[in-house]
Amino acid sequence: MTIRLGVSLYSYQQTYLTGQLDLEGCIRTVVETTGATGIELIYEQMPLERYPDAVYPNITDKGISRWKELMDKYGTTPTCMDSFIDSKLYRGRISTVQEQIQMMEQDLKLASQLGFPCIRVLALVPPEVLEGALPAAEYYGVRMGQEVHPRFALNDEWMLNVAEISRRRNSKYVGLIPDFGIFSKGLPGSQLNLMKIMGENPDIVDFIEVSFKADFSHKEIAAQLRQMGAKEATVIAVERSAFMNRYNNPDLLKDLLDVIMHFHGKFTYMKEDCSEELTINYKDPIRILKEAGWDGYISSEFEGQRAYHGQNCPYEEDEIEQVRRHHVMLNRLLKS
Amino acid sequence: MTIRLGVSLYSYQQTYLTGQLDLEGCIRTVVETTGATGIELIYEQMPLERYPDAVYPNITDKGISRWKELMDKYGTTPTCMDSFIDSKLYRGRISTVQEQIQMMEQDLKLASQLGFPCIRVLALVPPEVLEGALPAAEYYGVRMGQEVHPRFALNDEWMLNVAEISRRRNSKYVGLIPDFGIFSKGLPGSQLNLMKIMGENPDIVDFIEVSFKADFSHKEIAAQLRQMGAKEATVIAVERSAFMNRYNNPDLLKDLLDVIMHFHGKFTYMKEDCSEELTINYKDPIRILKEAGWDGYISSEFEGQRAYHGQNCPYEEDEIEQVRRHHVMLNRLLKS
Amino acid sequence: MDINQKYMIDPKDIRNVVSRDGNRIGFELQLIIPYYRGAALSMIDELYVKVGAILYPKEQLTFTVDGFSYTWPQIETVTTFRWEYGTKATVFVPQQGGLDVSPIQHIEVGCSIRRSYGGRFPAPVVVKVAVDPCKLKAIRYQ
Amino acid sequence: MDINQKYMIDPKDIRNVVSRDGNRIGFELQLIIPYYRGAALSMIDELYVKVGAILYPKEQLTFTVDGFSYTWPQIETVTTFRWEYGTKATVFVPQQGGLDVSPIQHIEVGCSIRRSYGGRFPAPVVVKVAVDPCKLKAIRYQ
Ligand SMILES: [Mn+2]
Ligand SMILES: [Mn+2]
Repeated sequence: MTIRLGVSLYSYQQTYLTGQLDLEGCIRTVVETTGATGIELIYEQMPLERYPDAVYPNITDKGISRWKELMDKYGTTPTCMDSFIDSKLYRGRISTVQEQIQMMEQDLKLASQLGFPCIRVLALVPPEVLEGALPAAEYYGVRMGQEVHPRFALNDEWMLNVAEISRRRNSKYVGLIPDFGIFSKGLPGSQLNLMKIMGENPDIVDFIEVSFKADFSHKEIAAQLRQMGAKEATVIAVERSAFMNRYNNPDLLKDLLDVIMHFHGKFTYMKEDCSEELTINYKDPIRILKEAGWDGYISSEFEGQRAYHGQNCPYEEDEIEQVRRHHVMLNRLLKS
Repeated sequence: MTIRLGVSLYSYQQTYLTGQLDLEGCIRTVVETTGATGIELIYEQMPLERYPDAVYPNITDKGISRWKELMDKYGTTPTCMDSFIDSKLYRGRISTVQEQIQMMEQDLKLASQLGFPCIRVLALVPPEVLEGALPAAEYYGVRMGQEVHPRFALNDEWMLNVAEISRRRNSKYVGLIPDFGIFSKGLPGSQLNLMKIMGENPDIVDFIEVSFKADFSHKEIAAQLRQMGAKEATVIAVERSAFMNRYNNPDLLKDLLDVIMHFHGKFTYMKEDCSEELTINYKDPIRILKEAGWDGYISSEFEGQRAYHGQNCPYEEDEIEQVRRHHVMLNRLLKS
Repeated sequence: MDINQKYMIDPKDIRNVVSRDGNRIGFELQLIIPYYRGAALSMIDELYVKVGAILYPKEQLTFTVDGFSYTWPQIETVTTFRWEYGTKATVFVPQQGGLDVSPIQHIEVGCSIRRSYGGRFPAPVVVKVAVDPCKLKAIRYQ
Repeated sequence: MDINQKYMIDPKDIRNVVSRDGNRIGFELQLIIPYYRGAALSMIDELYVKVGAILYPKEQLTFTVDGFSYTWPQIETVTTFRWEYGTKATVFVPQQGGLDVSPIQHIEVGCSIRRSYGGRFPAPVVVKVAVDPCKLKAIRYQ
């Protein structure tokens, strides 16, 4: 019963998009820079095949073999495949529940062909789709984990309902995947960093970070910022963050560990000394997982690079270095 | 090198639709009433599986096994699977060539899973779709036969073009499937029979049959019918038949036998003495095939039942008996 | 082309529909596909029901097959579910009071499948039935 | 949400288009999908190009990816072909004369992908580029 580490290749999207790494390069980078062996994949981001060979969700035996060769070559293990369920596939209507179940079944099949033990189901996929796809999940031997993602909380009825489906149906094939972003207070670290880059007073930015950690409310902080002469854009950003940012007490994990199959190690800004993530509490959740003997992967999901993807943003984040730092912290927390 | 006989289960559509025979019953009926062992299938008419197990064009291993068990149980051989390529899948647009190629690939895959050596491609599927699907046909080992169906002729440019694709690409995976309806003169036998049933003077109906066989034109026959006091509906039916009815000289087969992979033994009205089909020339085409040593199946495709499917038509054709008679004639022609 | 016109409707399948609170909210009938094979639901091209002179175009109807209900225009992009050959589909017509005007109601149903061949707009197969409302059963919708 | 706004357009990919008989019939630009994954073509929700004050909505554009061209509204039901992550798609804008008014043309491109989450209508990612028509290359369409 041990916590293992991995990386979601989503973390290297920018390096991939700009042609510096291909899929194999991403896998190699995980192993060489972090020592971790768990690989999470958004298939639609880095597909194994494309037209004219095969178009997602289809894959040929050749594509499957290619994936297995890569796993063997680098000694890596598939941990989770990220699913989407495009309910807005067609303009003017939401896909029917049965169509969404079909989409889930296609993802479950693809995941099983590639050796993934579970798929990430987006937070907003309705429970009737999860329940409807349960026979297929059991048939393919792939677990469906609904992501507990900001702005959700572990004790929201929506999430508890998923836990209840699992227990009521006595099935491990449906459960939860918490995203560490739910253990964040205030604005994401990358967004704070972006403010500094775009010319906000660094003291004001640090004030925002510290104030949220001290549990001041958005309104209080925004009011204070106006007095401090912060830019209007900064104040608006703080006010708007109320919707997304709901801090989850890590203790909420305790009663759900039986239905939690995987974690997204979401982060946006690792400090240079690798001591901690700027705004996300990794220490307490990991302590709880260790105490409970939870078994599974924490899969780094770096999202900080996207803060700097505005057309005129002069800064570009170093994804590989950020993930490296993340694993330095994770390893330390696991051993302590 | 021998001409073999089979039956397209399309011939039993009415018996199937009215619940008197299921798929297995149709196969059994072929063997028991005709002695033939070739089975042609319109998968979308008599599918092996349906929702929730699998929806065409998908099929599960269970569905495939079921088909193979049926073939073993009755000693039958799959000869041809009828494909459609729904280019009007969506209102307001024709499916793109690439989408049609995808549809063809799905049918080729399904046909190969079920052991069919070829698929019938509808007459109007454009050549770029055939050529685009050629790699898939070769991959799956399933030949695409474009049907030469009334109102086409064997020497129409459209059909000769298909033959040319096959020869230019040196590929047996594309070719032709002539439908015996092209060897028919005048109105189909079932339509003539329907006229009698609906009260037209039988002598007038026989006159129509004989006049077409004597190569009088539609206009000439229609003019004569007016003088004879035929019903207006009868005259209109004769005039309208000009579009569909173009008699193909069976000699046209001779130069195409290298690209002809299969025949639809279309018929609508077998005489009780099984001597001949009412309006379709079977004698000469079969003589030509025998002389050339052509190898493949003539697959009975009974369509007469549909003439009597009008809401108020009191008559119902006996499909099983009609197919039985067809095979009495075919066997006699093969042996003579 | 009157494919399956003889089999498209069985008048015995026509029933009035009663809502949970006891009101007659319409009537339903069952259709066999007017084609010699099944088709993706998006290929239902034309569908209408006429009760006497009152026309109910497809946009007012509910089409149910294999237990799932669809309406227009949403059904026009449903390609992964099918109306199989020989499978009865239920069409609900939202006529207030259902069929209740005696003695005889004349119902006309038109339906066509958008097959790839045979002309630009396949003419609908049209079936006309006379219904005696007094003899109709009723079904309660949940 | 400005996903991939930095990468959506490379101004160096903008070219005037010359028809076979030598006339400038428009210009083309290339787009990287403004999303962190590929998507079925039907999921392109909004697409427009503005040249100065002139708006070209998607119905006037031609969208080409993997060598196949699509127009609206037809593309709205293409689900079995995709715009893959990182794959440049070509958008042709049918502006007579192409981009030829000097000195600088201001082009704005908006594009959004209809993902299932994140609000009812995802706001398009908008990129503005300034183009010097004198420096544009031209491509001849067959
Ligand atoms: Mn996540
Ligand atoms: Mn035929």
